[in-house]
Amino acid sequence: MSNLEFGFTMIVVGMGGTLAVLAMFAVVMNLLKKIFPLTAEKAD
Amino acid sequence: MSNLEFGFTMIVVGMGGTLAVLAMFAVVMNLLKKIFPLTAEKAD
Amino acid sequence: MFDAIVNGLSGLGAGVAHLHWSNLVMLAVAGLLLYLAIQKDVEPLLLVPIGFGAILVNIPLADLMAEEGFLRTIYNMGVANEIFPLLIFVGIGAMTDFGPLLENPKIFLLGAAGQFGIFLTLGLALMFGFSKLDAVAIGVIGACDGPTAIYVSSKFAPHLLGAVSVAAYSYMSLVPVIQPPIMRLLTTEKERTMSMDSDTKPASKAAKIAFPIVITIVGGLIAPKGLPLLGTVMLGNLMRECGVVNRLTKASENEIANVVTLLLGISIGATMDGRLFLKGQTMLVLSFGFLAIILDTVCGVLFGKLMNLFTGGKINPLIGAAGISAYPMAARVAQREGLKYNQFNFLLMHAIGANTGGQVGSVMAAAIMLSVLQGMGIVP
Amino acid sequence: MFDAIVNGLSGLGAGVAHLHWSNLVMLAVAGLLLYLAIQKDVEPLLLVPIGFGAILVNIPLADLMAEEGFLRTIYNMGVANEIFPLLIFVGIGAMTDFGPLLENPKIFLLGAAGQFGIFLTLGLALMFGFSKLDAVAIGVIGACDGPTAIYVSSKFAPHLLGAVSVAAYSYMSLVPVIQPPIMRLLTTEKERTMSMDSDTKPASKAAKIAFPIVITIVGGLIAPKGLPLLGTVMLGNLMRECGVVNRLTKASENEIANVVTLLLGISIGATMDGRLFLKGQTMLVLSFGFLAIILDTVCGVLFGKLMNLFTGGKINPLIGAAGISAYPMAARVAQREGLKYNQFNFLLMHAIGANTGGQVGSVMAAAIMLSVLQGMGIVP
Repeated sequence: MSNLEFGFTMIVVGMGGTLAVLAMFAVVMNLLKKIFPLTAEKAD
Repeated sequence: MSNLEFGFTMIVVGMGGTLAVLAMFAVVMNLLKKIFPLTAEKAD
Repeated sequence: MFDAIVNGLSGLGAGVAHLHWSNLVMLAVAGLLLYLAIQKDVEPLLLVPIGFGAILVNIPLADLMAEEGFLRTIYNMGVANEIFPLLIFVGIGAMTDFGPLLENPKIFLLGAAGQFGIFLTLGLALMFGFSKLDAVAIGVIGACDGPTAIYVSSKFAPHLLGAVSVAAYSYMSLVPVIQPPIMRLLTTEKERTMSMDSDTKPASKAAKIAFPIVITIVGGLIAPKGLPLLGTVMLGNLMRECGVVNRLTKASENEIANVVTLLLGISIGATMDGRLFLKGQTMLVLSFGFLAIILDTVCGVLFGKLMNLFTGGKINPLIGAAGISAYPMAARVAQREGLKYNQFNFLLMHAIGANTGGQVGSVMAAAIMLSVLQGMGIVP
Repeated sequence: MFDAIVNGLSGLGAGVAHLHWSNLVMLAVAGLLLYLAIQKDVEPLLLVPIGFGAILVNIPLADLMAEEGFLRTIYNMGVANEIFPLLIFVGIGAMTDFGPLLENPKIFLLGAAGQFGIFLTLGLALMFGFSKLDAVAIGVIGACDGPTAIYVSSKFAPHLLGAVSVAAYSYMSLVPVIQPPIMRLLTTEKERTMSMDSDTKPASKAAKIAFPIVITIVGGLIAPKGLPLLGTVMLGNLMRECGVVNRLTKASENEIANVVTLLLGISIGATMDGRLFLKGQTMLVLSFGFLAIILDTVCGVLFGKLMNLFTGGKINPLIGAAGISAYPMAARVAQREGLKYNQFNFLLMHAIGANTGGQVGSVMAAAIMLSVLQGMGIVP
């Protein structure tokens, strides 16, 4: 693979991938907050 | 050595050996208490 | 160009595609271990790292236990060469006070009886078709002592290390649940209410210092193959009792023990790759381990009754249950049961004597097992 | 006899005779690093050992990095196998509170934008003729995170390890100097004075415990090759949040982190042998690294503006600059800049959220890079 092609791929997949994964993490975190809400804590 | 023979040996030697060694340790400890009695301590 | 991007993307998500059902089961098992540790306080110092290690090793394609994986590196650093459990033993020796045992040395015998489950279970495992060395590793769960179990199984049956360690640590914390019914079943009300006199003579400081040295030499000469275990416990104890190396004693109890516990825990978790761990064998190992601890307790209590008979009523058989190594849980159980039937019954010091005797007992039982294996020519 | 004495004496002082000009330059560089660390407080915990390691390795004939040299031994112990940076990550995870991030999860996106400099710099380095793996190692300086940079460069471009690490750590402490002008240039006065509301809901303890576990599994499945980095940070964080293994958490933050930082530092310094280090290439690496951090900041702030637009004015773009991983410097910079333009503007918690998001972001960026490299077949 040429360096140009490699660099382009890395920029697209890398930036896009990081953004996508962290967006997914944000969704996961919102889910976690729904599943384990703050009020449930006191019931423990 | 067959597994049967091995198992039997282990049970006899293992249990007997552990008991014998710990009995010996008990004797050793009684000896230690004789050799280093509590009163000798104050002389230290 | 498009191909390159597709290839690149194929690197992401390949993990999901390679998920094996056994990985999913193990992620659930790891979650259970973490739940037990965090919510139920079951040996958290070990089970949190073990559970997390089990998560890591069940993510496909990460290859953390492959030749150059970082979990393999840690495993090779201290589990493959058995250094980690031995270093933990130095810390255990440094934390153990053999004073109550030295006060009443005959209690030492209870520490032997509490190990009988090891050998009985070993025999049973052989009957169920396990190989000799696998049976040894299974039996050693009955030592009810984490480092001993890890040492023996990592040496002779590394493929069982995960199951044996998890069994050893989780059953150890189940001792307060497992033991009481057995204790009640095997003793009469009269036996349980027995008081034990405390007119025994405490040991001098010199005797306490001489103890680890002499035991190391005598025990080492009898069962040389177990000297790593016995020697490290006794080194820690010597440092504790001699009183002149507090820096080293503290380091053994804290810095060394903490660092090693963390690394040991994740290494053990790392052996729990679903594809290797989920076998009928593993369930059998866990069941036999449970049995071993029951047998330990049965033998301990029965031996306590026997000693009670021979000493003319000087031994409360309840403390026989403390002869297993699980320290200090087993001693606390004996004390609590004694109090239930006689509120003026303070068995704790005697039970702690039996319990520390059980610690030495479990080490010596393993040592004897190793030396006998060598004597028979089964291991080099 | 006389000859023998002369020969013997020739052993002393041979070092001076073998001094290469590059060694002298590096001794000066080492002096500069020590000056920055000691006088200017630039990451002293790393730069003091690095500087001293660089002195040691530039003494001719000592051969400390030869096959059996002691610096080589330390290097092989933990840098060659990447264990040191991973152990430091356990400590970082144990010190990081992801609470502010959990309060406002959308801030996580800023942690992604703050990594864009990695990939843009990688592309630039390729255009300047660097090989693929060298470009990867140069780009990763933009992760602005020491252990990640060390892990990636020691794995793929060990000959650049010294330059990459020194760049990563020194630029990290230059963040308070590099970022503010960029932040002012890219934002309007109105944007900078914006307050952010804090009516977000804090996360429960259970959510905080679940966070490291779930992120490890999800992130690991997506980018398995980065699991060593992600898994160790999250292990540390799980130990912190679960609250039942304080001994291990403390050991990770203190004993382990301190010992490893010292050994890691001198090992990195030891890669700075003048004959290998002083190349035009090294200067390019240092320049590209600087650029990477500028690009991170630019992308972070611009992305902050974008988010501000989409959320209808709920995000102050200044906290976008905190999306880079340099923790907690970047968060403090954002807070300080915000206060300059509006003295009632408390951006700190939001900035810390973005900053911890940047820590996870830098790890995930590296993880994605590694997995994509593997997907493309560039690394096995």
